[in-house]
Amino acid sequence: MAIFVDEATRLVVQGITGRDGSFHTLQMMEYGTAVVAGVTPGKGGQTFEGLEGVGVPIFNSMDEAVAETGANASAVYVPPAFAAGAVEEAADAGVSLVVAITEGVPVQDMARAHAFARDRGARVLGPNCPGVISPGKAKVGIIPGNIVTPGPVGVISRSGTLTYEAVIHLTNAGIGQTTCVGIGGDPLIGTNFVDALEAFADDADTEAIVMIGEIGGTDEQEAAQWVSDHLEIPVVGFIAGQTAPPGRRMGHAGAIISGASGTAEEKMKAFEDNGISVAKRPADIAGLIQGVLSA
Amino acid sequence: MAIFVDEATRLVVQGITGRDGSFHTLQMMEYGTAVVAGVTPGKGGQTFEGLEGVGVPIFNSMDEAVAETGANASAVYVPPAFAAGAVEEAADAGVSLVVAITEGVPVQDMARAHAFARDRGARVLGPNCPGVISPGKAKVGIIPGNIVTPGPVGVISRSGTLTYEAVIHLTNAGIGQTTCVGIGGDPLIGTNFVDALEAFADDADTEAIVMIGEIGGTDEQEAAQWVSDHLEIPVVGFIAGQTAPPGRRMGHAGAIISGASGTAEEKMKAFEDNGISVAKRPADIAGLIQGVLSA
Amino acid sequence: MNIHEYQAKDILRANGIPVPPGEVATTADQAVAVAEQFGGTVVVKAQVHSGGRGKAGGVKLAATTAEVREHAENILGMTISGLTVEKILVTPAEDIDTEAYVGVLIDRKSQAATFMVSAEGGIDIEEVAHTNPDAIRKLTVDPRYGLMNHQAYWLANSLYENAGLAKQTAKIIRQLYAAFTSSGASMIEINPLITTKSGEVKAIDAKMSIDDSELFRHPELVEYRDLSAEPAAETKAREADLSYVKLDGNVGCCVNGAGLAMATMDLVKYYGGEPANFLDIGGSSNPEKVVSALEIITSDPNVKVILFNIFGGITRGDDVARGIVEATKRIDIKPPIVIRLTGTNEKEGLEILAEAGFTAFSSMDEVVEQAVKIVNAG
Amino acid sequence: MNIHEYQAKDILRANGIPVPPGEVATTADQAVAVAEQFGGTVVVKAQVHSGGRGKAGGVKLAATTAEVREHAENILGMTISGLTVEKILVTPAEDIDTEAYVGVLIDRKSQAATFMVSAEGGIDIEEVAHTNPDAIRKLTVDPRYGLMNHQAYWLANSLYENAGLAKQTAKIIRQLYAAFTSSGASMIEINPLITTKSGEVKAIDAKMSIDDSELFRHPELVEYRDLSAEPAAETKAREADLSYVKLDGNVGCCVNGAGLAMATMDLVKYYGGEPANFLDIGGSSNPEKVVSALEIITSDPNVKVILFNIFGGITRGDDVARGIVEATKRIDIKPPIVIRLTGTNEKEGLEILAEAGFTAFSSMDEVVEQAVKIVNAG
Repeated sequence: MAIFVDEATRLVVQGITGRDGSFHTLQMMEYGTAVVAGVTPGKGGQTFEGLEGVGVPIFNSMDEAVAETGANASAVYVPPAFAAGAVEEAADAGVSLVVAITEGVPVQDMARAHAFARDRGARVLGPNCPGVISPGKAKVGIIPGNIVTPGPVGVISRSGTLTYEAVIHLTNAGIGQTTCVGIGGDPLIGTNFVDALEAFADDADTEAIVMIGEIGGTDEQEAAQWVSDHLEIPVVGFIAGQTAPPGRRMGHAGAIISGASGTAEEKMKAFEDNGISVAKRPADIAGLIQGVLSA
Repeated sequence: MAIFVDEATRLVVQGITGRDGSFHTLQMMEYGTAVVAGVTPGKGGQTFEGLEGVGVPIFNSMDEAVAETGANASAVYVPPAFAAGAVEEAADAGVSLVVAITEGVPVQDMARAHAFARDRGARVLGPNCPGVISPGKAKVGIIPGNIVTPGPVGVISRSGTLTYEAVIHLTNAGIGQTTCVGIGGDPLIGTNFVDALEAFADDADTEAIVMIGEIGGTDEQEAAQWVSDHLEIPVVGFIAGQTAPPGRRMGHAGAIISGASGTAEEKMKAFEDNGISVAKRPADIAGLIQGVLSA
Repeated sequence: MNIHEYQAKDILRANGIPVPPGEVATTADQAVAVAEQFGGTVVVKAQVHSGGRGKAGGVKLAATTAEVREHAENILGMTISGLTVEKILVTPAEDIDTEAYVGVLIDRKSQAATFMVSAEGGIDIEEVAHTNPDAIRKLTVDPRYGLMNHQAYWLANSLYENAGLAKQTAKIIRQLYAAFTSSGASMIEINPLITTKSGEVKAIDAKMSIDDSELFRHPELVEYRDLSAEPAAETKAREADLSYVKLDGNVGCCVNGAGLAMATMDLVKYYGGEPANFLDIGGSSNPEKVVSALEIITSDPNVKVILFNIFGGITRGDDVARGIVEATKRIDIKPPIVIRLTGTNEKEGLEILAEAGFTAFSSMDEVVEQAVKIVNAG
Repeated sequence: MNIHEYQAKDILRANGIPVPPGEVATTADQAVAVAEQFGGTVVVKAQVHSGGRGKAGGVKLAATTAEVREHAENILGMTISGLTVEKILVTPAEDIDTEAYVGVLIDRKSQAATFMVSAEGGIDIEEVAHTNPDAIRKLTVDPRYGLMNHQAYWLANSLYENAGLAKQTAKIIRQLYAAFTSSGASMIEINPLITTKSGEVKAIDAKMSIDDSELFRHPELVEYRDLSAEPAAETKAREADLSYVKLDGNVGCCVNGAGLAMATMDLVKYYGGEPANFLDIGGSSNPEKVVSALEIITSDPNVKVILFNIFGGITRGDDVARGIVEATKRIDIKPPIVIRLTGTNEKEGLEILAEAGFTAFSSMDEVVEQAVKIVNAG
């Protein structure tokens, strides 16, 4: 098993003809994801040249794409000004998962898009996230397929490359993953740590979880509490940003310490207080997981 | 039994210090309605002089009124420009019934207020309605208390005085009412015929229903279909506006024949096609009800 | 409140919708001057609150100055659906490629603004809704979110396969929704929305109604009311805060409550008479309103009897009685007055009436029968 | 993007909020001229992107022209939280009766704009939230409905029992929400919102941040950016579309991805070094971006070693390698460069580096250890 994406995922790529959209569509197809449609307004009727002569039909709108192909998920690679609208369009078209890769989406736009997606019952991942990969099954987003391998560990992270760093250690140590989820670095994200933890809790194949947080907000603290209250499998945590100064945005729009709130220190403390082993370095994650899995 | 209001109703009057609000508060108290609070922004802390020295506390806002008095219903007598806001405030404060008496509320304001009340799970009656009276139990609104009497007939009407005309014939004929509901003459009303019919269908004491419609819209036609599909007790109907010209608004904002749609003729036909006896004159309603009750 | 095509177009323009220029003329000379200013072929269009202007001969193409003059002279003063044409709109003729329909109105069932669009333009949307509903794409705007961008495209995509046209149209649809909400409209129709051979999308005809209850927010729109388009009695009624609609019969009706007023008209017909009007004096009536009501009813020369049907609720019987007595003192009322008065303060009202020499019925059927008897005898 | 008090006040004024007048001065002479124009007692306020201006001596009352000059001379050039004061705001002193706090910001948990108000004005809201949370009334605005009228009153009623003050404040709160949405803000604080002895409600101090992602919609707000308030290297980084934050250490860091960049800084510290900066070259990096990144890092004289940590995903190893080689050709880079490069196009990247004489590590720990070793040796 896996969470969010698997062999049943039928994906539409929103912004399939753009630079990032087209590149990652090929990557996703190469990994084996069923990319069944693309959407680019004004290019409906054209065909995206996929791998080995497999063409992906392009539609003007999500509702056509879903109606024609039975798609159940979408990946959003459209520019920031249109990304929240693309999420709304996807949710309205009835897909159950919308993975918003785009970075720099206006936060007030996303407040509305998240509300709309909730009303429509669609899960949003991101925005400003690397997406999700279920090793050996499907990937939606930009996580490199060659660093993951199937196995019993679920990975949740606010970050992109830091996730790769953690996952490659797992893979190199022979520890595979059920699913790796990048929940995104923005202040308003559709799926937070607790949401992802709940999904992993329902996944029989996930035996341990790696949770990679960073400064800003209190999502990690709430997740730690949730782990303590509800989760029966072990969790290993890591927090980035111990050396970040307060009041400065560290790349991610959500990675900012406001006053005394959102520091790495308080997050690591919350982890420890709730029985989550904290890795001091990314390189330590694999060892800690090995420990909890064999315990 | 009864629908919408009864002995358990604890009412707040919104706009209690206004001309209409104060007059009808006294009328409602005289009828026995438990008016537990009034709201007029800026007059919080004052007391409304009710009947026989009974003071009604005035609050600045609905949330205070509900918190302090445990009110579960409100009546809106505020001017049109603020009426939709008053409905929203009432729904937000947690009352389950909001009776909007005010006439001339901007329709787009009400579109939002109705959506909000639905989200909050509050029933709205009106706007532009005479309210509701459950004879011998409680009245909320402006229906004269002296024309009704307890009994087995439910009355639903889009109109005010025409309802009185129908009800007085029932009362004079010795036929009492469980509840008389004025659903309002506006295009967008919170409780339509079908909603009221559903409530009466669940009321064990209601043995027959009088449904008084008028030109405009298709609410009566849908209600007729619903009666045929779901209702087990007899219904007598009347439609006002057989002589109304098309395209002209007849007093009520909702009473207008658009093109060929919304005529009295098609409504009467829908009634007859679905087993609803149609009264030719208001005076005939009582006789028809007598017939179905004794059948 | 219905407004004229040229007024609706001003609102659409103010919201950014491409609408060809146009100017209003009230004389043929003005029309010619406007046409010369535009140059080329123009359209001369009657400005009346009525559909079917084209069929009635109220819309004409004019290629020359002589034609402009001829059409202007014919159309000004013409009667369409009982309304006299006092203004014409002169606008350049467009190079039309296709015609579509785009409309938005408050829908009762969904309780929200609802768009209807159809690639069959220049049509009667109600007609198409009946005969070919598949030719219409319909979208209800959730008032919580407003019109979303993808929804505007969903509508536009149903009109045009061409991406450029769809994009222009999606923008127009968003602007139309902005016009709808910002002006408190209850209905706006662009019919037809055209495409030109050069690939532009434009609104060349528009129909619009403002929600009367919104007018307090839009003093600038109140100015749009065309008093020449309604009977003087209706203007007077509105100013007196009365609901009045003139009809063709001879039984003048004065009732409290819209439903009861319609039922009263129906009962007049039932007993063989013809109502002269709908008139609702409203809930919180005072004597002055009753006086105004009687002035309005008696201004109709057809009225042969005046019928009061008052069921007091908020309305108090004594107020109405006082108003009737006051009116008979102030104005010379020719037709006989028959009265039904019951409900709140009935006793006090009947006493006031009796003092002034009126008797009153207590049932609606009796008073209506009596009124019809009077006109039939008269 | 943080903006200055005087800029925030301009936005509040444009939205109708009562804000006393005020003018900015950059010299004491200007300040005196402005003060004379207002007459009476004025307040001289340092305009820097920092809280605690009062405590730092950056806000002074001046009753006379001499005092204005004295305070202006003292405050201009003063350093507050490491920022030099280059502008002062001169504004008339108000006759303050009470002070309250009104703020609105994007709240992560409720995923929406959230108001916080407190009758304890002039306070640090975070402080009060910890020590006396009951003194704060909090309201999340449902983005589907926006701020509703009764909600504005609910907030205002918690500040003032007086109906007149509550009404003015409810209006200000609605205007504040309009300012928040129309300017794409992530935070606006009015602190304090005052009442005067004559019963007026006014905003006399304001703090505001604009969501950087909204700036493309608000070119007029981009003008508000105060370049003097940030290191030149950060300005250059923003122009090159890089995320850069200057720190006090000596290990220059160049990383792809914000999370990995923070983790790299942390690892530098873990191994006993001090990072000189946060720098994320972003996802779709190209060689030019790497050149800009190196220019920025080397502009910091503290930097003793340059550490690349690249885990290729979207970022391609060969692009980064080409950028490094290109930069060493174009600019004279003094500090040694240590590189970790893995992931996408790793092989091609390593070849390019090898050709230019660089060796690269494949693990993050190794490269960080090496960098720290270099500075500690240096």
